[in-house]
Amino acid sequence: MKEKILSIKNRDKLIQGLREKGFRVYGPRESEGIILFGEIQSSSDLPPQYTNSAHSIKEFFLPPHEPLLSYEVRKEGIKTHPLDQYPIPSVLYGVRPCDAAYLPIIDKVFAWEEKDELYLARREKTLVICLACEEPDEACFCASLGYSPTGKEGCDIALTPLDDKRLFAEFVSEKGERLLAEFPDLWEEIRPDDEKRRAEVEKEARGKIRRQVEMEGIKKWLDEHFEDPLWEEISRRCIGCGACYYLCPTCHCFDIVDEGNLWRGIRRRIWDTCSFGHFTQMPAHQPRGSQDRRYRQRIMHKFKYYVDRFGPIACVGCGRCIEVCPVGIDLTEILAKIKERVTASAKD
Amino acid sequence: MSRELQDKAKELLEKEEVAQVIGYGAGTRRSRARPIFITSPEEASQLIWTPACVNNLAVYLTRKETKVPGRVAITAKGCDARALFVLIQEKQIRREDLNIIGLACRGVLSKKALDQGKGDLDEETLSAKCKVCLVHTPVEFDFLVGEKIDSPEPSSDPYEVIADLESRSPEERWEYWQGELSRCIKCYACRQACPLCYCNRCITEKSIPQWIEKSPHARGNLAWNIIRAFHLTGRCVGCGECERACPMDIPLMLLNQKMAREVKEQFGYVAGMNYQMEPALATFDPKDHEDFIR
Amino acid sequence: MGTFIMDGKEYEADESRTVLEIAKEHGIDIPTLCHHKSLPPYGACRLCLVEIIWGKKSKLYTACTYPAWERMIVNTASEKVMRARRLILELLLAEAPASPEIREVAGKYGIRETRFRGRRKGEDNRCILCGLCTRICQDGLGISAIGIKGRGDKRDIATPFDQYSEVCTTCGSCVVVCPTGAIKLEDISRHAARPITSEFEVGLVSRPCIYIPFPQAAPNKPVIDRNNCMHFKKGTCKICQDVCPANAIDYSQQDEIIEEDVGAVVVATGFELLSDECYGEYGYGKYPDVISGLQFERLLSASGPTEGEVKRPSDGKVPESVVFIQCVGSRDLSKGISYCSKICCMYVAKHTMLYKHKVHDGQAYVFYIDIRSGGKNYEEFVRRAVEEDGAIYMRGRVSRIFERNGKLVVRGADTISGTSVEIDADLVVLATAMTAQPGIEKLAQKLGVSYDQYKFLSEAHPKLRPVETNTAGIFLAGACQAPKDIPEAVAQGGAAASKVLGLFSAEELSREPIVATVDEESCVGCFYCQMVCPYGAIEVKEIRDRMGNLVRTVASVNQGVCQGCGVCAAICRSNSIDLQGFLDEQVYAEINAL
Amino acid sequence: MESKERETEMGLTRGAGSKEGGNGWEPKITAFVCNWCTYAGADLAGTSRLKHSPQIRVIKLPCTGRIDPLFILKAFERGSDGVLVSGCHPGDCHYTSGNYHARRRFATFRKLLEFLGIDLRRVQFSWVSAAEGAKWAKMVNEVTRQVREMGPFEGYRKISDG
Repeated sequence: MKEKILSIKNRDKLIQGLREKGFRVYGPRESEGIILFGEIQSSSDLPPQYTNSAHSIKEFFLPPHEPLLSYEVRKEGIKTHPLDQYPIPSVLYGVRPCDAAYLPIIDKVFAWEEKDELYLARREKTLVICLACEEPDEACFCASLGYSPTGKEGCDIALTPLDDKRLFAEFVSEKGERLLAEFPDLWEEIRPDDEKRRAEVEKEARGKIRRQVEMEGIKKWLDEHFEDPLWEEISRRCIGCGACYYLCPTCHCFDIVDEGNLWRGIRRRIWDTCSFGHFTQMPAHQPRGSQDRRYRQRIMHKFKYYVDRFGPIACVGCGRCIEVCPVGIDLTEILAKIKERVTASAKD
Repeated sequence: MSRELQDKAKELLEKEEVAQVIGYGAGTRRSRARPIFITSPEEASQLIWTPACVNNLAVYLTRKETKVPGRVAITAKGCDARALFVLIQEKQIRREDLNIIGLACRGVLSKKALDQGKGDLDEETLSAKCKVCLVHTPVEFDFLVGEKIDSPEPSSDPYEVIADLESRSPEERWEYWQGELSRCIKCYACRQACPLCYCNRCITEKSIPQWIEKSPHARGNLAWNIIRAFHLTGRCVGCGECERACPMDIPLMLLNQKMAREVKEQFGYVAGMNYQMEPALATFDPKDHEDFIR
Repeated sequence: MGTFIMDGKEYEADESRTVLEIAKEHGIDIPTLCHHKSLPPYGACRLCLVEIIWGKKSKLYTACTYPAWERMIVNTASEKVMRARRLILELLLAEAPASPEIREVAGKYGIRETRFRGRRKGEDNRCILCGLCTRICQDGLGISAIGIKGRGDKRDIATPFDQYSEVCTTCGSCVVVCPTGAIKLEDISRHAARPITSEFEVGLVSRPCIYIPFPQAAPNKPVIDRNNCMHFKKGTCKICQDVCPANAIDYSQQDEIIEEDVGAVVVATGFELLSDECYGEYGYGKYPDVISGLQFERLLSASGPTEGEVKRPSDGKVPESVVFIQCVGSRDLSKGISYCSKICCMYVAKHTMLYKHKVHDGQAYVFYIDIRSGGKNYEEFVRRAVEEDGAIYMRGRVSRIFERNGKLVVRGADTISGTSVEIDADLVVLATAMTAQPGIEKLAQKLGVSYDQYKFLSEAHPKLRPVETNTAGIFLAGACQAPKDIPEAVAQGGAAASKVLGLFSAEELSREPIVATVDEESCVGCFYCQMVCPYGAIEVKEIRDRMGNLVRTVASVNQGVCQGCGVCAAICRSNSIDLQGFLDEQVYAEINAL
Repeated sequence: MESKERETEMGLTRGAGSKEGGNGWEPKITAFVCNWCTYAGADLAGTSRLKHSPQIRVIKLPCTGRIDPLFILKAFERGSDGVLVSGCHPGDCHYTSGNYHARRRFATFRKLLEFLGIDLRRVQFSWVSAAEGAKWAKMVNEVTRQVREMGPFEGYRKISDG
């Protein structure tokens, strides 16, 4: 892995250079107190301080709504037209490592036997530049899941601020390395103690994470406890909104809707969630008719089904679900409760 | 305050007057509170009453997951109680099935203050909806925690922001709302948090015909937010749960307050003050104004 | 009970009744002046003296006060009686020489002169102090605005302290009952008498408070004008009850609401004429001789107030020249009416002809804008009025009418000759516009029928459904729908009747299948629908589980009651109510098709 | 988001004679009318041979009380530049009170639309009785004039694709 230094003064040149090469550069932007990823013209658009964006970067790969095809209703039948969609090359600058870490996890479901062309095209055309997280939030727990505030999973270039002038750059992927060649003047060589400083930054950041969950045994407990009073207990206060699901980077369920008039319209893919009462509604039956069953699905999907099917746990510990929940449901608390049961049964 | 509440809850459960007490307990995050459901007298000590008790618990009375057979005691701030009254008015609950533990309330913490971990109530941390509150003490209750607080004149003009928006041109307002609503992701937290959005099937979930497009694009978002606000017109009690629940910080209360003001000014009706009244939009007066009709 | 003999015939005795009553009942004439059936007998005028014989004793008594004992013998016209009556009449004549009534009665008994001298007042007096006026005022009406004052030859009828009484209601009863015409209302009340005018005669004559509304009224029975009746105003009087031989007067009758289940309603409420205030410049309501066409119609009628003689209201003079003005209000946007009243051209022509037939040397003038004589033989009719009956038609408007030297001066324009004209008329007849019945909108709202800006009721379709309304089962006939003449009204009435019969002839009533339905699955039971339903068609339905436990309540539509307005469907937040025929899906498709 | 432009290009808004932009643009106005008064009034305008602007498209409902605000939104979504709601005069409702309910509903709903930035000249209300054919014709012309003055409803068109 190549390692370089990007000085803060060169950062703007990088952004400008990328824009000149036809990339759309997105970064965190602050508007009325909310951090959201948006297109940036220069580094001055970036906020001086932020923990993480309200949305995860999921929207760049699986947008809240995206057209799939258009259709026409004709006398002779329905005719569909593909929408030729060519994602514009984009750069996501300032992504937190936890968010980037979701990409390799979710790639698996979109590039399984069935390939999701739209997702993969966006994925290919998008360069992810991470910026290490120096001030984890109260709700963060990435470390519990094996990630780090300065992690490199899923990113093309990982930046770690060494001080307020220099960023330690690691070129994680081939895509990232291309920037090395394209902008040779921007990158400075690392100094001898930079590596050490980077490790210090990581250690400091890790030290600020308050939440810690022991994941060991949880999967096994889930394997055995599809039916358990715990589900009702933890979900009772859940009001069934989709806030945690929609802000979660790894939640990736979608619905397909046709929108149009009587003769023509567009088929769209939109976000959906197992939290909603009408998700999995069948003509005569709703297998997940109550919130505990829906909430169980959420936990099971992340910590059991996905693991069974694809290997990794579908959670990166970004903490958004904890932060956003209007009724104070805390995923780490739930995991801790499961852990309690794991421990208790171990003693038996 | 919390002690008084705990004792009452304990008493109610011990005497088996109620099967469940819906109240607030400590949250997992700094100085937060969250809904808890108490069914045994021993658990009553978990109940708290602090300025962080922001939730409107009336939402749980219509959720089948939290319904229990028998009477239920519910802690209710002034605004929460108004929601209870609308629910009674709309035949979702019966007054006799309810033991209202009123909370005399000087206001709750704003979302921002809670995010910053602040726990003390002051001018800065006070939630905006509380600055314009008309019912610091529930209009009706079975037991009151704390001393009755007279509702002072609102400390700020409830309609200041609305008036500012109103003074702009339609195009500017359109731009403003398009900007705000563009953030909407249709997570329906506003709907789910609202105690009065209790439909089994929300209109947006009706697909034949699909009046409101499900996509969170500008058109779908506008339609959804218009209808959400309109379905609450004459019903919204101003508890602010929709706005608080919104992960995208869309100023939904502006719409709600605007409509509440219209209903008050046009028909002299304030929602949730009297459950014996007919809801404003379910009735009419032959003398209603009609200066807008040609 | 025994009997008594009167004038040689045997009658049933009844000591609770008087000889006079029984005599009157059997047609035996006993003259009276001071008697009034509804007042207690008074015996003041002495004219009703009869001879009563008990065994050998014969004596004169007033018949109005003497009970009908058994076994007595009464002579009402014996020489003894006649002698006494003549004497009394002579005395009355001396007292009230100015009364033609006394003279008339006296004449019947051959009395022309009196040997006596009047008590006082001399030649002008009419009063015989019979007390009827004071008795009717006190005992009949309970008012006591007049009474008897003084004694002996100072005895007189007077108001308290000889001043106008505040309690007097100017009812005029004293004037009416006075047998000698002695009471003058202006002596008693400071107010002039206000006649209650006959509605049917369009104010041309007055009528009593109990009256038969019009000659062909059905039922042809009197009605009481509650607003003016002294009984209903004061709780007294009841004279009509006393005088009614059939005992038919019942004051306790009340207006009642009669509920009938009907299958159809035909609205035939007719029209009203434009109010008289509308045309101040024509002096209607100000000059008594400016009248409406309808009033003139009554003047021409044999059953009218003048029995068909054309006499003008002010002084009863036969008018020598009559001016008719057409389009008074009709087609006049300045009076807010744009429509043509349709009947005026024809009835004015008729009036000119009838006038000419009754007043041969009279002259009719007509001011008109257009002559609208469409219809079978209509144009010929108008030509006849002009050519045979000499009506002078002038095309133009009248600007002003004013009074000069006892004539009404009609100033107007004759636009054909281009001159302004001034006609001295004795009578002016205005063809005022036909307007809707006042208050018809209330009926229309009750029936759910719409009406136009002039409050004429709206037919369902101007061409294809002229007698139906948009509300099933409600039909229109006559001028409630629009101004129309008799043949048209008759035709429409017949059409409405046959529509009703057509409706009734069907075995089953078919109705529009536009009713609301509830999706019970998604209904959440807020019952806003119930609150807004104008028909009470929303019912509460309980959904129970297999154990019979109540799961929830939902709305349910009684489709027999539902009229299909769809207010429930629009108020339903979850769109759980839909309206058949105007389904959400159908409306959605319509909007999409735009 | 990058496909948004393409969607709009597809021109899913069925103009029904309304040409986009340029001098040829004519407003598209949707009228929701009640069956008993305004529809009959509009019919009377026709049978009376009254002429009015052809830009109005009439959707008949039994009563103004049947008109859900959703209808108005959908009409805008489908490219209407203006919406007219018209029914019976107060007291004249065929169903006795439907228009009273509608009056309350729209008295508030229009304020909501106004607050969200919709010019109220685009959302108009009227009472037209079955006998007011002339009023209907006159009003349609006036509403059309006002909407034409404002031009296409660009705000909604920007967010509409079908």
